[in-house]
Amino acid sequence: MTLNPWLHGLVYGLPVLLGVMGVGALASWWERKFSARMQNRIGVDVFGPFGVLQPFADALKMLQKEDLVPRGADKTMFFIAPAFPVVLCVVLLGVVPFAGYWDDTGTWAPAILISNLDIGILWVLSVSGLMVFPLWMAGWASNNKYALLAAMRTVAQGVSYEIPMVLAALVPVIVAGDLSIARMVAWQATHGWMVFSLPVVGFLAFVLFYLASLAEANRIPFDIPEAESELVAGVIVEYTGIKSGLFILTEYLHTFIASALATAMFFGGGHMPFLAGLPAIAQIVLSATAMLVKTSMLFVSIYWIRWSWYRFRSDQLMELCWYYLVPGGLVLVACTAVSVSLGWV
Amino acid sequence: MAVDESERNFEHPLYHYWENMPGGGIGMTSLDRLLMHSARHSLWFFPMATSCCAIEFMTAAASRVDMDQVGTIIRPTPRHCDVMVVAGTITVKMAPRVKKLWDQMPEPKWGIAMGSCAICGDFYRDIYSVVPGVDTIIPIDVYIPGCPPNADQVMVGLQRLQEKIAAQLAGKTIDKDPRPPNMIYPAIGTHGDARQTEATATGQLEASRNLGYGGQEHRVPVAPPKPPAGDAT
Amino acid sequence: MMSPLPAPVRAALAARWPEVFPAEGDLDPNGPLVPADSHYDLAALLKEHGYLLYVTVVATHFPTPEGDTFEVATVLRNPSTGKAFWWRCKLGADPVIATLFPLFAGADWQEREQFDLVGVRFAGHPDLRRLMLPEDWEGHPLRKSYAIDTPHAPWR
Amino acid sequence: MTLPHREADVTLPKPARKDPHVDLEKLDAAADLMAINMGPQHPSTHGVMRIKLWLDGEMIVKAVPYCGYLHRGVEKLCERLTVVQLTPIVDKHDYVSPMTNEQALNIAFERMLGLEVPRRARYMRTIIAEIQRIASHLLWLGTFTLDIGGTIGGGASLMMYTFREREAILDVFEMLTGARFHYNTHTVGGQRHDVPVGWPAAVKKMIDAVDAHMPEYEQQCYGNDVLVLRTKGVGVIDRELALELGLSGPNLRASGVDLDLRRDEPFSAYDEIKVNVAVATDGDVYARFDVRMREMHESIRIVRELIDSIPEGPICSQKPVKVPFAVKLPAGRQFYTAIETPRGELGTYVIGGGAEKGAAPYRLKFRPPSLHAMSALPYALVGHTVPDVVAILGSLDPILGEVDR
Repeated sequence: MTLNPWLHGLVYGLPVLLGVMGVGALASWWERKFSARMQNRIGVDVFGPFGVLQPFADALKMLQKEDLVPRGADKTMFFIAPAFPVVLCVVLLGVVPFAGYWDDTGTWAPAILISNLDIGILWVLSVSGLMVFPLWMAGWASNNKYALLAAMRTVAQGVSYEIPMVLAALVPVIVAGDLSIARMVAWQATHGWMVFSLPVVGFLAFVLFYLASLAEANRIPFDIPEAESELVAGVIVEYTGIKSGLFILTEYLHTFIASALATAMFFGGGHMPFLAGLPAIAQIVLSATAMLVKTSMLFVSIYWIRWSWYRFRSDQLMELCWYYLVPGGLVLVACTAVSVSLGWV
Repeated sequence: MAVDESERNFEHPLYHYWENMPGGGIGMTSLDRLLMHSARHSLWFFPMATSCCAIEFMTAAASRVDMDQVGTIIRPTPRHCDVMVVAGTITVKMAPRVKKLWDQMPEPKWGIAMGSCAICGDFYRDIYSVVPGVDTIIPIDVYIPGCPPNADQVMVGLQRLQEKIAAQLAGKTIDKDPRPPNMIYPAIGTHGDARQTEATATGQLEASRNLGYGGQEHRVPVAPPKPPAGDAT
Repeated sequence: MMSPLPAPVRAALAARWPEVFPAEGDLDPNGPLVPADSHYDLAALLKEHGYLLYVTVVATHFPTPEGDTFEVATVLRNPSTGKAFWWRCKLGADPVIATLFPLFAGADWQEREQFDLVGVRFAGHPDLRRLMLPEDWEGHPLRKSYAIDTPHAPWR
Repeated sequence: MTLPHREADVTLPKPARKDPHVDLEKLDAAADLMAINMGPQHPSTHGVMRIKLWLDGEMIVKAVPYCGYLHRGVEKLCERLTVVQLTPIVDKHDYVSPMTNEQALNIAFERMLGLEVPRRARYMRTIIAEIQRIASHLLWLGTFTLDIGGTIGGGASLMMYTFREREAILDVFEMLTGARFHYNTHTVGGQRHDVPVGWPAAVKKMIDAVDAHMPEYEQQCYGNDVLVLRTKGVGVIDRELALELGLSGPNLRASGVDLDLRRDEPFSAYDEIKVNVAVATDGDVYARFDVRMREMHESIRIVRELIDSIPEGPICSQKPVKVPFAVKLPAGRQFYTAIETPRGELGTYVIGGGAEKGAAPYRLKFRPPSLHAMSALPYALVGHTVPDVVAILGSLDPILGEVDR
């Protein structure tokens, strides 16, 4: 089925985009409720039922705030920096398959997918590598030393953790023999999920990918770029109103996308058993639900870690990356290559 | 200290764009209501926490009272915040910083004076180094008396602020809250009074500033205090 | 609380300053009054004899009809016995006394505070600036001649 | 005696240790240092203080703390209030443990005047001081982990837990004194408020709750590898430097000095009980953290031991406790004494015979343990990175109300 590219974008892109924006907003409400329950509190409870409208109140309030540009700031950079991370997040979403079904030929076909890129993994890794640029722009343009320190940390951390992330992503690539995320899911649908089909190594690769994603998304215990207790508010220290809101939204989006990617690469994406034989629509709905549940569980675990752990120091963070994660990733890749070439998988 | 605080009726350009859109005036009232509701349910606090009241302010954020219920977050940077809570004694050395942080907050913004030290200086008000009431340097919307006020009283003050915001955004003119009874007014007037404006205009607030960079600080000679015009105190 | 000095310390002090520390009998319960010249030497001697913990320094202004006088009291503590000892030095209208910074690093801030509030200068101090008040403040608040509500622009 | 002598007459030896007043001009000009200002309003400065840091990358080359942003001139105020009126003033110094402040002041006056305190009052004071120590250390634990773990993170969770226990302790104090925060319950010669009916039972219930939750905190702190990594070997203050700086309390004991005024200069009822002093030798952030955690256990034990054996009798040896001129200090008498508060040695230097016909002190100088702790910062910070600043500052536990007075 070939559609007009514009229509294609509208039909597939808009629902995904709106859905993800809704997820981002909901995630911020949910995180506040979740953390409150962890801390013997009630959490947001007044605006809307169970305070569920709170993110919208925050967003609307941010829209009303005055837009301040600090004296001495680089005005252009300061203005465009908040837009970039949102764009990058949305672009990342384009290659994540959110559902699938068994087609007539007996293969797993992707369903809710904006673009089935052949080099999906490369795309994901390169775009998420770009994510440090807007943060660096924001930190540099703010003309604030805290923001500058935070930006330097962001770049160091982002560039370093890119490497274990790539190495972890290589494991499913080698096993499935494909760079497309959709076909990777299809491989898992027939051969079993990546964490199980490759004993131990698959699980370790998932852990590596998960840790690197935590660092890429700047979550505790790797959240030194925003480290409120020492750097006040990190790179967004000088941003007011909706601009700071965009950065905060991006954090949720980035976390969500990282969870979705990990699900697609290691937990079989939208695949679940007992689907074969159902009507295609029912399969798509069920597999989309399965994808959402799996992603949410990873997402929850990220916030669980966030609200119960402390943060590393910047040099310890680098040490962890270069002394442990990178060599570990290399070993994992070698193990995978050996087992694939010996035909164990 | 550069910002003129007299202009408190800040209007966001959003309103302007909306009105100029075709048919925009129709949605204006409902938009107004929406924005009003969102603003008063999402007050982010900037804790200007200097002394004892800060601990009680932390208690208000902790689990027994849980300020988060009404959507307040405590953010450490003034750029993200809507309400400055002055919790504790403000000294002459600290006052220029309070003013600067207040100026760094984006409009619309509100001020809360928590505790009798912030309101009038309490029993420190006569001492050489204490500012007799933070309302002499920044506009204060809500006073929460007490030494320190209970965490519950902080919530009551927050509700009072929400009422005032609702009235303010609905276009009603609201009277300035007076200081609580028996909290003595200083010789200099509170924020917005003629004498206070004069003190600010003549750079006297500036003069008490200490940049203190290891002996190379920028020093401004202290101007003698002007006798208040037509006032015996 | 002033506790009796151990015998070796008492003997060493009596050998050095016999008029202040007599070999027998009680010391002044208000703290022995030591000549200002001997301030540093006394502290050094006490540090040698185990008074290692720097506790505090207190300067006081005593206005008299003849002119201002100041007293500087220094408190040290022996960490092995837990007992404190203090002595006083009398200064004139232009109060200058030797700093204890070379002996005790903690004297840095304590002496800055007393300089700030009382106006006693500590000779040899590496960084004698105001500690509590803004650096352009005039006067020393804890002097008796300083009114508690001294005008300061623009508040009073 | 030659008076006055001039600065030029004084020649002093150079200190043997490294001087923190390093002249940056003499450093390598190509180092290109960045000066950054933490405070006076910063989420982790525990109040209003300011540290100016010169950074080489993220490494601290020089640190200069500034205080005085909360200087309220209390010592001047004390010179015009009478001895009885002073108690509520000193509540506001160390606002995390007001009870021990009151105690330090009143014990100073009592020792100066040679007043006897009834045994019942001394027992009450001991129990109150130990409960206050638990409350203060709990708040310290919460803010310390808040600094290390972030206000949006695990630290915030632990802070909420510690506030749960702290609220229980404040309830107990409210039952005793009627006030939640600033109590004004000590007076010269004893106490103002007698033990209300049911108070010992309430204290026991509260202590049991705190004791039950201690393993939770220990698991979250000792069992957290990140906290151990962040604190071990950071901010070392060795024994000599700690003594020279005049550190006291847990900070001094973490540096290997076995000095606790509860045991060495007993006040209240500490001469009747045994106090096990927690000492560590490393002098780093972890040691200070460890000492405080162990002190909380010890305080729980002491409260449990004393709460059932409060003797009967009067609570104050002075009759009219509410008359401001009831107590007069002897003119010209000078006196220094100190007690152990949660932060260390809180000393009071009193000179008697001031205003109000001798009922006010002529001069009152407090010896705040927090000021000494803060003066350790230029030594402890150099060579560490920016994230360590908050860990070191948090471990020293300064309360700015007490630093600036």
